[in-house]
Amino acid sequence: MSDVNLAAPADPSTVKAPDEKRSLGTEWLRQLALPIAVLLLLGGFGLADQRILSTYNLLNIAQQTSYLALFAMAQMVVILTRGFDLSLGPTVSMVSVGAALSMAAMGGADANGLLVVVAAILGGFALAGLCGLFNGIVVAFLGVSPLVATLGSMNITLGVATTISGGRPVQGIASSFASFFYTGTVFGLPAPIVIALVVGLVLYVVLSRTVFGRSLYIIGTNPQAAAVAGIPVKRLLVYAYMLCSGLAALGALMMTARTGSGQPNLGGTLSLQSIAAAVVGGTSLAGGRGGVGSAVLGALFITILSNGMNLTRIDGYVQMIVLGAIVILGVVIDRLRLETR
Amino acid sequence: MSSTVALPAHNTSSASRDILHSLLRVGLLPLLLLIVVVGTSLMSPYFLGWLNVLNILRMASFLAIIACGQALVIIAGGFDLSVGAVVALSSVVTAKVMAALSTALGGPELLVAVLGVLAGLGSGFAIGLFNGLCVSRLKVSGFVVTLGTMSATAGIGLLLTNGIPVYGMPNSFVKAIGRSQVLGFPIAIYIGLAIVMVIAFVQRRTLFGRYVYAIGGNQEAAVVSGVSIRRHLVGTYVLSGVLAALVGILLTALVGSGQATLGGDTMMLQSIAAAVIGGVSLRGGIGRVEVVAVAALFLTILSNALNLLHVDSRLQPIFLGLIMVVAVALDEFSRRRMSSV
Amino acid sequence: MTTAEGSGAPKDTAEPLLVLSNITKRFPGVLALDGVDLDVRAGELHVLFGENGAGKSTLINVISGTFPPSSGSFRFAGRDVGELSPSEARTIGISPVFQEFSLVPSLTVEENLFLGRESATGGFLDTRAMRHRARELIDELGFDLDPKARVDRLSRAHQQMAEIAKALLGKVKLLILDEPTASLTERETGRLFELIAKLKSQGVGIIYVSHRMREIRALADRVTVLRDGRHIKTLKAATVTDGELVELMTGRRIDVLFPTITHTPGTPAIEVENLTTADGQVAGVDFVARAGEITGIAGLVGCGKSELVRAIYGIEPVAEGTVRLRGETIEKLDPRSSLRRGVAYFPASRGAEGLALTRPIRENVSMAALDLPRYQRGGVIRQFAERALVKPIMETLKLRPPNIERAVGNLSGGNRQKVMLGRAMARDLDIFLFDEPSVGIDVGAKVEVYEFIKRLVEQGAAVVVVSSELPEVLALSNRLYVMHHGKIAALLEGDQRTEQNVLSSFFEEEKREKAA
Amino acid sequence: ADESPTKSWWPFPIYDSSSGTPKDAEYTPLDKAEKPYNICVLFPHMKDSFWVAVAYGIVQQAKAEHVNMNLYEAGGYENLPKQISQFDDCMASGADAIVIGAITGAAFKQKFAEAKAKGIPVVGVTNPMPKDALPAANYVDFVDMGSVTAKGLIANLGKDEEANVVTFPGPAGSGWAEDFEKGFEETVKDQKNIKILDKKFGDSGVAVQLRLVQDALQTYPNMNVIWGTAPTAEAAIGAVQLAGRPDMKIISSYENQAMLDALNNGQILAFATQYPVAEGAIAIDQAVRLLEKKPVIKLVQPKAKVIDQNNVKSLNMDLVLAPTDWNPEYSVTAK
Ligand SMILES: Nc1ncnc2c1ncn2[C@@H]1O[C@H](COP(=O)(O)OP(=O)(O)OP(=O)(O)O)[C@@H](O)[C@H]1O
Ligand SMILES: Nc1ncnc2c1ncn2[C@@H]1O[C@H](COP(=O)(O)OP(=O)(O)OP(=O)(O)O)[C@@H](O)[C@H]1O
Ligand SMILES: [Mg+2]
Ligand SMILES: [Mg+2]
Repeated sequence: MSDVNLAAPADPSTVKAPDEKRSLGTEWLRQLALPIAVLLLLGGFGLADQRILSTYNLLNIAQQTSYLALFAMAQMVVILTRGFDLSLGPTVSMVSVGAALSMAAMGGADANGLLVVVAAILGGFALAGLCGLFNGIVVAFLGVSPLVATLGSMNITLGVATTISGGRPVQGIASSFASFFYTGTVFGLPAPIVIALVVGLVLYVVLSRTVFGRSLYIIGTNPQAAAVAGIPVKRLLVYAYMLCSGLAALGALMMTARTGSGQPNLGGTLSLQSIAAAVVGGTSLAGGRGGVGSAVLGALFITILSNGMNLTRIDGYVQMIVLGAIVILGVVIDRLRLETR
Repeated sequence: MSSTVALPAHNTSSASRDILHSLLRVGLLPLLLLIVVVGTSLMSPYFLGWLNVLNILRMASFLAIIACGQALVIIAGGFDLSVGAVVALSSVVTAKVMAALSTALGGPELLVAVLGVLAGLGSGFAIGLFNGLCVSRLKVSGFVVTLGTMSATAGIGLLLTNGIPVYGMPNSFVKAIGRSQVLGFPIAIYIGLAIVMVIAFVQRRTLFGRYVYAIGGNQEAAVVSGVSIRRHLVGTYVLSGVLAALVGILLTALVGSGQATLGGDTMMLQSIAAAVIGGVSLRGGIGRVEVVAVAALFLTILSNALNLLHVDSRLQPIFLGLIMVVAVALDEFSRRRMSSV
Repeated sequence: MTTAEGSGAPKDTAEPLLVLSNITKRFPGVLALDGVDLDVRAGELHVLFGENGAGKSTLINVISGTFPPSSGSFRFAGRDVGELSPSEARTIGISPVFQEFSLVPSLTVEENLFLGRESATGGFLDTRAMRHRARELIDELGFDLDPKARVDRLSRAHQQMAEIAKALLGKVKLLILDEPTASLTERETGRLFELIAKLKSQGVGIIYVSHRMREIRALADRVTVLRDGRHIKTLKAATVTDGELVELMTGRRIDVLFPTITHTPGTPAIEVENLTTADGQVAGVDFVARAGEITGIAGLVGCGKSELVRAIYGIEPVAEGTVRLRGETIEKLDPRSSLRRGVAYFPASRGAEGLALTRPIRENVSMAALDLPRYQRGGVIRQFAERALVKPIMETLKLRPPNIERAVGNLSGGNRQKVMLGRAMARDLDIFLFDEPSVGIDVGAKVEVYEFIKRLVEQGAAVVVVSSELPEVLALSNRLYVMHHGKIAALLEGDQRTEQNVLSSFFEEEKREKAA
Repeated sequence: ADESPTKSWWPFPIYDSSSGTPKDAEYTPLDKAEKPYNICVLFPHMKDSFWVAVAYGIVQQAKAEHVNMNLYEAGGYENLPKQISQFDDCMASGADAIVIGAITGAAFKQKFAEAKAKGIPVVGVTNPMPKDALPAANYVDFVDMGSVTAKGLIANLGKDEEANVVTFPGPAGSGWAEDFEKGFEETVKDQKNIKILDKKFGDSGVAVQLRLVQDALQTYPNMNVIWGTAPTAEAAIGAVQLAGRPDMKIISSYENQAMLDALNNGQILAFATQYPVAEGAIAIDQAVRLLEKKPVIKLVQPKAKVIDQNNVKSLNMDLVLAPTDWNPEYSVTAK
């Protein structure tokens, strides 16, 4: 038994410091587990087929990632608050059709110029905003679980998309629109990549540097505590769902420019895919954990996986099996990160 | 001070509270169901037609069986996205095994049918086991694991069949399980009823049921109380897999061929929807399968009613979505109202 | 009440019930236990004493099999114990009452009591037997607890009772109580002490953790002091003074627990008239709290004292009545506008309502003040300003370890409470509603919290303290409301504020209710 | 079946619709490509025997002409974004030509322009394309095909026999379902004895169609014709038996193995075919011709046909479905 020590008590922080430092090193490694896995994946595919690492294909991957990353970011925003948005896919379809219709109303493919683009953007965001508002109100104010709320709006949005388009593609995309959202380049980078980068950066700032973003994390971690601390939980939830729909709308506009027409089934299985990307990247469905990085990483992971499998000519059905296996593997690796807790 | 003095006021109120609580558990759902039934039967003469009632009950049984498994998984704090794919896989496996045995053995149809059914259930068991082991051993979130197995399982099903329906099951199997009736009701309804009752019993009266609640309610508390988490988690996923496989077999018998596209995303989403609408909390620990079965019936009747009422099939999703949200919002509202009384 | 002396005096000759040698437990980044030795004899009550974060709960977790020690070994009842699972621990007679409850919120009390050791035949539950046994146990313990109530609908005090009942269900050789009285009132505490005496006389060894000196005095046979995960000293309780213990624990002298507070009552800051909450827990209450003084609220568990302050803050729906803040009638009570009006509330359950555990301390401190321009501009957080503002706050409160970027979940109880207090300093407030301000925090931290409250009052703030710990409210408050069944039973001022008066007002109220 | 390339299936009667109006013509493929080109093939999915049949034609013809072929499937009609990405992957993998069975032709406007800019010829197969979007394509017009099935129904109907039809065109928003429906509706519009009671859009899986058919059987007791997708017909066979309605006439708007079997068992009245195997083969040949700058028919339209009890025996099924024992091959390497 040690004797009484009445000398100045050892400060616990200094006593334990070396210990803490050492684990900080491994902590770093753990944090980087998934990015390293992504790089290994890319490298592995690159060994199998060198075209995968060609500049052209890397740009191709970046571009494909930019769409999925946008949707994953959208999804991540609401997952942070312990929700999710199953209506994201149909929202994409609805916005695509809506934007195309409003462009057609402004003069269609022949009309050139900013006006058409603005019309499309306004039309698209208005529709998405309504959907987000609906989701937010139902979740926050009516207390319906996000799953049911967005399952409901998923059906509604789906119905709206097919009804206003008559179930057919809507023609009449102006070339100014296409160049703004797809064909244009900035410093040699294609527009979709630029948009995704900018949005990612802005969203990163919003989530980590603004009161709104901070509040989302707190709401997701402990909604009761957030309410006690005077955070307007309900209002912010509505904003979160609207932000989610808004980001989805932006992605929808980009995809519409990419397809060159309004597509009533553009969204398809995007809801689940975007949730998958966000979660695989390390966003926690329990809320309060995740960020732009996790969404982008997840999207990158999934895109590289399917691009690599396509280029290495893995058969269709086998691709599904490999995808399943690697998704699980990826998350197992990611879990190393959480060992600390 | 006499310490055994129980406050009389409290005791009486707790007795009446008990009744209230058992009402609350069921919620408004049965009432809403009744309204839909009465409303539709007033508007459509065919709704209460015997065959239509049988159709509804059969379809509701399928959904209820899957939703029961799903509910158990969710109550334990998980998620099973793979159920739809398991339906498809078990359909294919059952049909293939039966067809192969029929040609190989030729003879006893009963034996062939039994072996086929066992093989189908076995495939569900295997997938469930895999899910369960991954979730409990690797401590990966159920959502991602089952997302992975969903993709892989669907891939296996397609790989086995190339998407071509599998014929060659013994006729007696199709007749007996798929199309025959006992006391005027199809077999599927009895099976569905039996399963709901058994699981309801399991939830109330068995260790397994109790532990599933405990694990979902507070996993750490369950651990320190000496509950074996792994075994019971695996149990829920296995049960969910086997029940989904059972539905695959029943559907196969009904359709008359093994199909790799039988389940799909719809089954999965619907089973989760039925569970959540039936009061199962996505945060775990709460939910009763008998209410889930009512929710399954509700969802089935809803889409049947929309068809019988001649609602344009493009507008149907809009109605479906709205009714779903309104129903759950009302349910939630009444729950909150009553519990604050 | 109970006396600790006499009952089952420990026999020094036989082998102790429990012997720990050189137990070390390392968490990532923290050495929680550092070579701890400890022995507990049959029939002895052994107090573990130490600051928040000293490692008491960790030691208890090791003994009850929640997690294995990183190194070290222990013997129990004459046998070496190797790998120990929670259920094995229970089977061999180690029965813990955890500080963070091991209850499943969505199950009933009864279901929780039997969790992990249900009576069952072939996997089927024997509900009737369990119900009977549960009822029997709760009656025996004398707890006012409904075995069929769902745990998440219970107050913390009732949950505490359920947790204790759970520990006493099986055959117990070593009972471990980690701050069992933290949210109990006098009556339940008394019952618990009687029970402890009985168990001791039956030869049960007891490990007891508490931050209340009074209890340690009344119960302890021996006291082991832990500091920073190390065993400092084990002493006979009879031969040591409070002052010495505290000095051993903290390494410094603490002369008085409760500071002398100068109250200078000013204008009424809170005036409540005829307030009734929607759930009826508070029924027709009139209440006044003035600036410059501490207004206390005491009462038995479930009397509605928490609900009263929660209603004032705006998180408990109000059915009728008016609330005036500094003379201004408030139409709509909600937390956000309360904060804007300078009202702060400190919930009793810091885990559930106070803190976002996985977020850093910094964010938890600034959480309720982010609408102020000093933390943000145009919705964008001023990161450096935030850090610069939070750091000194937590320094004044002596946060340990003093790193504001750690997740709150990694802090000990006392430090968590400091984070809550820090929140009050993050914005300018002058009305403070404390619900159980000293639950679960160590003596040193208590002194700091009391000093904190003292400072607030002396700067002219209005402070309301709700507490189940009678000595605490008595010592702190200038005027003391006693509540009973949702109503104000008495208002005690000046010399009237005695333990005797508080207790007798409970009784009178109870008698009056019986008569009616 | 693996080693022997298709028996000479040519000359194959088609319509040459390059000019806008269909003209009778015959299709004859090249013997062999000059070089082992890399041809990338995109399918909406490979989940039914219809697309397996197209794949069969493609694989056989690729072997016959000694070119390399890689096939990607998007996993379903709901995966448009995935197919677009696969198109990108095709270009990135250095394909010389692309053959695409598009989820929706209209969605590839930009992609076709990009391929054109890179000098990669694209051939549309089976699913319709916007006019003049591609240098070469072959597909039946779905409106036409809907119309062909309607004519098949009329032919199989007695003189004054009443037909009360509920249609199950397929998933709303897919484009093709809408076109099928349009063709069918337009053709029966003038028939006094044929009435369309309702149209039920829905996902083209057996489970979904089963519910729709069951509900329709209840809603319209006087329904006696079910017209819809192949899965509709598959689902209807069982549902009709359960409901005790052996008089029900079932017509499928396209072909698969199940339809052929059902027709042979007398469970359905008829199904339409567009010769998917031939379509696949022609698409490969068109691609090679484009690469070699040889004359190519810009728009080939197989002559869609209704197959019923009367003509099923006389038909060359090799051009309709893949052999039942054929396992899909996703890539062909030129020897
Ligand atoms: N699961 C854990 N992971 C990481 N660190 C932990 C964990 N549990 C406890 N700690 C750390 O171990 C140390 C000892 O904690 P412990 O809970 O044993 O303190 P305590 O003496 O019970 O304090 P209190 O009086 O506040 O209850 C603290 O520094 C705490 O932060
Ligand atoms: N005997 C009992 N059995 C079960 N639940 C009870 C009992 N008495 C009260 N409750 C529950 O306790 C809750 C209210 O008690 P609570 O402890 O919050 O009130 P309080 O006056 O703030 O007491 P304290 O501050 O001492 O905890 C209510 O939800 C009530 O249903
Ligand atoms: Mg502790
Ligand atoms: Mg309280």
